[in-house]
Amino acid sequence: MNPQLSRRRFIKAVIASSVAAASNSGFHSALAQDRSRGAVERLISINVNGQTRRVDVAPQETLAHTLRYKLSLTGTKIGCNRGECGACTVLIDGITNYSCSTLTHSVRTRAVKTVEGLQASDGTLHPVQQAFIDELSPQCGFCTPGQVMSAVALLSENPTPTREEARQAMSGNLCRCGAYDHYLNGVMRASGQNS
Amino acid sequence: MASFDVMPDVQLYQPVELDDALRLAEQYGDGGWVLGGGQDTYGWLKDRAKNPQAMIDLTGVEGLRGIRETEDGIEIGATTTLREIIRNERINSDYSLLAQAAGRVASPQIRNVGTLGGNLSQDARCWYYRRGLACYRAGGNLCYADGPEAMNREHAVLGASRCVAVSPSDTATAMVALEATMIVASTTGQRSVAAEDFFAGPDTHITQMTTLEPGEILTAVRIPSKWAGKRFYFEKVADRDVWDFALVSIAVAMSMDGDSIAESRFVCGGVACKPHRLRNVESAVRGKSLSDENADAVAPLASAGTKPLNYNHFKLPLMENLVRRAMRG
Amino acid sequence: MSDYKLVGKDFTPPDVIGKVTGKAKYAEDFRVDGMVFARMYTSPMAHGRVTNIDTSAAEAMEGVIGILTADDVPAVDAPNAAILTNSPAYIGDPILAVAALDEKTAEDALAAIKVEIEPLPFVTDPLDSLIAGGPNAREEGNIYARSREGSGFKTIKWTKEQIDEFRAGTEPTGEFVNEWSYGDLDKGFADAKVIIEENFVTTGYAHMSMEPRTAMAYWQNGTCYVHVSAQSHTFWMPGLARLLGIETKDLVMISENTGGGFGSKIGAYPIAALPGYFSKKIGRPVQLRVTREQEYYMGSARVGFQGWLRIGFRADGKATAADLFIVEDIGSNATGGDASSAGGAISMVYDPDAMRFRGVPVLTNTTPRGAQRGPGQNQMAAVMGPIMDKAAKALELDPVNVRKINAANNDTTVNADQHGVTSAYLEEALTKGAEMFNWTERRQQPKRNGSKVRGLGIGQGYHSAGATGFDGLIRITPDGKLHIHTGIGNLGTYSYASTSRAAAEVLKCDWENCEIHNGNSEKHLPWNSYQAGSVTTFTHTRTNYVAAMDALRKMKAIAAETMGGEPDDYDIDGQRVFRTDNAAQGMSYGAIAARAIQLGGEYSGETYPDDINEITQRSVQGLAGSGLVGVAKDNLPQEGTIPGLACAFVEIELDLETGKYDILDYVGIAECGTVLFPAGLAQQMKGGAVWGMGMAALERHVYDPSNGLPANIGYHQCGIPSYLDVPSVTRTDAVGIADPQNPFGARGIGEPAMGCSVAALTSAISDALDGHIFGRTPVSPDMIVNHVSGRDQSFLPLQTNNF
Amino acid sequence: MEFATYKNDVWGREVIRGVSWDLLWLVVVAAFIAIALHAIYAATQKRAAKPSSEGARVTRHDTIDRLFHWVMAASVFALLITGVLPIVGIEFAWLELHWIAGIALTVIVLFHIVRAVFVQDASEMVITGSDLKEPFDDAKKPGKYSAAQKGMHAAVTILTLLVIASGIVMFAMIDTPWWERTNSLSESTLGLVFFVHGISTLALIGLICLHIYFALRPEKLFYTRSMIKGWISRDELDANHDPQRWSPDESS
Repeated sequence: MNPQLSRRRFIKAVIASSVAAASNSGFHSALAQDRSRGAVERLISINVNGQTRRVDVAPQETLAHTLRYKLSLTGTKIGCNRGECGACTVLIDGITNYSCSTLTHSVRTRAVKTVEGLQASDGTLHPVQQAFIDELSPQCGFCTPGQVMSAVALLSENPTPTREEARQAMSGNLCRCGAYDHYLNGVMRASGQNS
Repeated sequence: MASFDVMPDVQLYQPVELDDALRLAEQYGDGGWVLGGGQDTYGWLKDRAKNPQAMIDLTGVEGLRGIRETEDGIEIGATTTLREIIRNERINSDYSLLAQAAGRVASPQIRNVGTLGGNLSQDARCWYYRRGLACYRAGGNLCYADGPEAMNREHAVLGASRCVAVSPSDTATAMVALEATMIVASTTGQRSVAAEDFFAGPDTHITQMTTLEPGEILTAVRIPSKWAGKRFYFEKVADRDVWDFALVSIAVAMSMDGDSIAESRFVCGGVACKPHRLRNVESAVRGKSLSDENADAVAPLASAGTKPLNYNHFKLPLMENLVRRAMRG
Repeated sequence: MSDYKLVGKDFTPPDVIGKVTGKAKYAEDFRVDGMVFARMYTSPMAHGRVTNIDTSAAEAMEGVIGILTADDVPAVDAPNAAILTNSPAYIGDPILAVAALDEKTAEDALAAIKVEIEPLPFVTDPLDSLIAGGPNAREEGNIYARSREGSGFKTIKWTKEQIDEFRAGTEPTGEFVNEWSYGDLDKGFADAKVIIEENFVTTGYAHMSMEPRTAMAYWQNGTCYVHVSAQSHTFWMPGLARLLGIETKDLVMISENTGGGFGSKIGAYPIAALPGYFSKKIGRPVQLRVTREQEYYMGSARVGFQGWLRIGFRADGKATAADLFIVEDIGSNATGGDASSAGGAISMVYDPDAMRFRGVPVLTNTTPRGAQRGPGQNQMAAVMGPIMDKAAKALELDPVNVRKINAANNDTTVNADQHGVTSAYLEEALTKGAEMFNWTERRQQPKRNGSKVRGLGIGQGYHSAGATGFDGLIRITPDGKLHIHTGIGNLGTYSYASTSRAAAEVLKCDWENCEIHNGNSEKHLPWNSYQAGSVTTFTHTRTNYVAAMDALRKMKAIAAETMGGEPDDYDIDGQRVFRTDNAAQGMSYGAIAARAIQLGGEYSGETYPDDINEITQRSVQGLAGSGLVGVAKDNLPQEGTIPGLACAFVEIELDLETGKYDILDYVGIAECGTVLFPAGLAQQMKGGAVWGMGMAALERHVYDPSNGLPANIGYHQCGIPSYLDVPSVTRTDAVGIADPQNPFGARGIGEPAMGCSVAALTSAISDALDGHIFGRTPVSPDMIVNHVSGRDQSFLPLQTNNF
Repeated sequence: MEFATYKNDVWGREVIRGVSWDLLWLVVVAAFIAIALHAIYAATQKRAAKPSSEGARVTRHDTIDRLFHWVMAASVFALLITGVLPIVGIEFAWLELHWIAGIALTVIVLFHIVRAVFVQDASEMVITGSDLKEPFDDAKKPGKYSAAQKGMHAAVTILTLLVIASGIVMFAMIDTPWWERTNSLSESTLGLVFFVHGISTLALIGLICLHIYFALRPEKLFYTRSMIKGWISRDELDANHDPQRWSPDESS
């Protein structure tokens, strides 16, 4: 027998079966009064790469989806969409996040930085980007934007990491080509500690 | 089978007051999904294997976050991130066991947003269950992971009852070892429950990992001063050193009386559906010193009462070895 | 030969910048007006027959644009993969697709579609199919043998006794379908002092490239534009055109960047044609984003082996005879023979006096298989690592020396016909590696420290590394720039760029003055080989060389025609053509190009050699009149196998109590002739090392035999090595002796870079465990813990696709 | 309302999972409505004089049969408590208790079958044509068991056998001290077994409610007493039974 019903669930089932099922639409129609309790609106502003962008965001939408599909910031890649590869890594208030596993609504009051936001206004590459070029860090490049963002976050917090610290900090980014060594070389170079 | 990949329709609430969150949890009951860092949420939803009506995001509730001193130890808010725990001075100096365990969770990005509450109450990782199959744990009427040919390397060797999934949480073992107390709130009030009783096995809660009822929210974890600064041992053996869950892990807290162990807590992860206390080891080591000889003497007790499945009998020597390592000087 | 200006020097490939800034576009990053999003419904059943599809509810949904089923696309003969199928043969086989205005709606529609499938018998382990009474993975049979004489289904069953004997480690006596041999096997074994006999398993596993195989297509005026994730480019086009039922002239293929392939995207795969058919049906551009799980299903996988090997060695360590038998797990489709290649690898790397290969490729209802980095060679490398150590121990020889005495050299002969090699210096590689690694000193160090024990391993890798007969196409424009057109895919090895430099080297052009054209067939690309199999370097330094030589000939001819004298009176440098006897008299490349346009004919590509491929011909036609065109087919002489070789030395510290090990040091030495691009070579050697580490320790297919479900469908379960599972520093170097059959002496290295790594690791694990041979990849911590604690392993001998 | 719940099997095909436990509510409510209606109906009827329980006594149930009844009742209640409470959300480790009680029930039922067939007069419980007329003819009195009792017994027998049979199949699907679970049934068959187990349980719950109700009704209480003490009085016998059809010996 399946104890799939807890007490509350059982009582709910009773109500549902004796009256009428409280349908999804029923919940939605009750939204207006829920707003005060934190129900989200669709049209929101988010701060991406220093710019405030107005965008229509579904409640369940992930940041990776918003960036790629709504804001055309396709530098952020979706490798697995499950937080298992790191290709979608972006910075939120300076900290690395998997944007595939972050709700866009949760970054309304925070600063999002993607790989597109690293270059200076005159086009100068971020030191991490330059170092990754100099060390020929990327291979296929699909994981690279995520690797760049993890390295940027590390160096902003710890400008001269040891190689082991860099390895730990970068460890949430997979690279199927196996370019880890060259990425670490890039991080060390970007920190001014030439490998 | 569709291999779904994007978030389906689901309502989102981002309350800023705990009371609102509790009312929402009550209102939605089973259809509500309480959200911390979300790292064990979005996969379920994207797969459409779980279909809640609403997500209740707790991360905006200020009171649920942070690490505070209490009269007897510390209190950690449920939405405190693992990152904050790993970096907290007090935890590192007095409860390094927890910092170590939290430091071995998943990957940096997941630790950056993953919350203590979420890590403690995360769902089982049995691959059959995660595929969305209607097994016992999903309300069905059989276990796919315990068939004659089932692939169950990562499953339970202890405490199975129909379901053979294991507790995947790294911090859970540490919390049981530290004799933490969970603070659980609902619209009808607050209760506190010992960490050991917070986690639930399939014999009583086959569809849940904890004793949390729908409508209840884990708000904080209190760690008593009893074990502050004591001797700790943590080790997690996993295939990969990032992302992967423990094949077997161990969290040990020992209070020493001179050279000998006055009291201890040995807790294994990855072997049962909840953190598994090695009580026979605990009583065997009482009064003993840390040494290779004593380690070898008590290690075999670790696997007492185990019942391996097709592919997981390696967990028995592994449990013994981890106890051995904890007991070395 | 060290006076090259470009060859052997590092440079920044032009696409790197886009990769670090996020501007590099992959198939999924393109958007066109009116584009809709497609999603696939894939088979939930390991083997079955679709009996009914009800899409009515989905079609009624708002935002759903259309549905594509197997009836809308061409059928193919089993066991080849179809674009969509009504006869699924593995879990994940695509059955239909839905297009909608957005991805969520497409998935909502999928959830509303009802597909009824009648189940058929299925099997996930080849031996379970081979045994009498066992199920067949396909209704047509359980074997699909491909050979030159003809390919086809067969049904082969072994008796239970034969299976049991095979499991017990004795020579298989069951029926097989492939065989080749050379030399006198009996004499070889009679000459041997030590004979080693082992059975082994190398479990197949998924490629899992970072970029799922997304494709997007639309039609304009009868031309199909396809954005696709492809590891080759022009080599893809005939196959893709065939899949789409069009001619290559009606196809524009765009593949600017590709997020990894590793063999899984060499040639056009069926799903790449799905958006083309869908777009035609609904009249809108269609993008199909493949999910990670689907990428596991249809993203190809390594062929698994269940095998048996007997190999004999003379007292001095020389291999005298090898007898190899392999049951191949070829998944639900059929692929080229990994097993035969494995035999070929033995004949190359260990060069026994006599050898026999026998094999039987068995279909299973697991994901389709294809080439994966060193297909066959690297499975064999993994098996041979500890076997060579066992031989060394039995012969009381140093493990390096046993490998050296057998190492591939210029006299090595390979395969059944025992043909020669272009050149080979594996002994030199071993010497160099042993020195860099301090092999001799390390062997003296204590092994045991508490629960930890050190293990040293040596590995060798091989793959044939070159092809001929492809085309080169370059152009010099009146602005003096050298344009190198390349149809090589951009996979991330940068060989599209490093081989392009061969043309610049010949024409003595500054690299800053060169422009590479690639990634889009509208950019007039020549017929080039696949970007795989370690072939690009050898093959396309040659094509670019012949194209550049063609341009050089034409430049001299134009100079002679313009300034008098004979072409031979002219030479080039500084991007000028000038008289050898009077350097002041000459023309800039720009002027030559302008003159070529005036002269027309072959100079500006109005005419071209008739032996070039039709794709190259059209590209030349497109470029005609825009400058001086150099175009030629690679007809340079070539004889023998072109070997890519590598060796690796590794030290691990294995914890007997946890079964985990750390890799303390790794040295990989490439033997690939002249080094074309040092940083790129290091990348390949290090990336290959990581792949070897994954194969040795982590990656495998796991299937539940009772229902056919795959356990490892995502990145998490597949266990791709992370930063923390590989050493922080890997050291690499190269032998660097030029190959005589390449104008620059270069050969490829991509696959051997991995083979040497997996072999070194299996060797080191065995060394740490006092010579114990698991005879299996991967070796996971549970296996080590079981072995150390004296427990049986959880699986049957030779069982595969299991934990 | 659905009678069954469904799920997807391992290959995504819809199969039956088991009974819809929403029916539990329906059964409980239906039983109470039936009881209430009967109680109201009974209250409106003119009450016949209650026969005296004094005087001579006849044996209705032997000790062994009474023991059987109560052991069975205990095991049924144990089964219901361990089986149903977790479903309504009262969580405890129920599974072991449930199958132990299940074994007890099976054994006792087997005993009863053997005794009923070989020792007792099984025909006492067989429903005959005259039983069917009995409720409509005040003049007709039953033998040892009334038509209602026989009907109740027949229904309970069938349901109990169903619940036992399906329970034994389910028993093979869990680990016990004697065997490892087999997972040998197809999912649809297993679902059907769960359905049978569940639906018979629900029906039993309803019948047991009625059974207890009637057992506690004042005019039937003497039967309950007989199930405890074994006897009924001669007066009770005469008032309720046809001596032609049932003539037990006087007891002490």
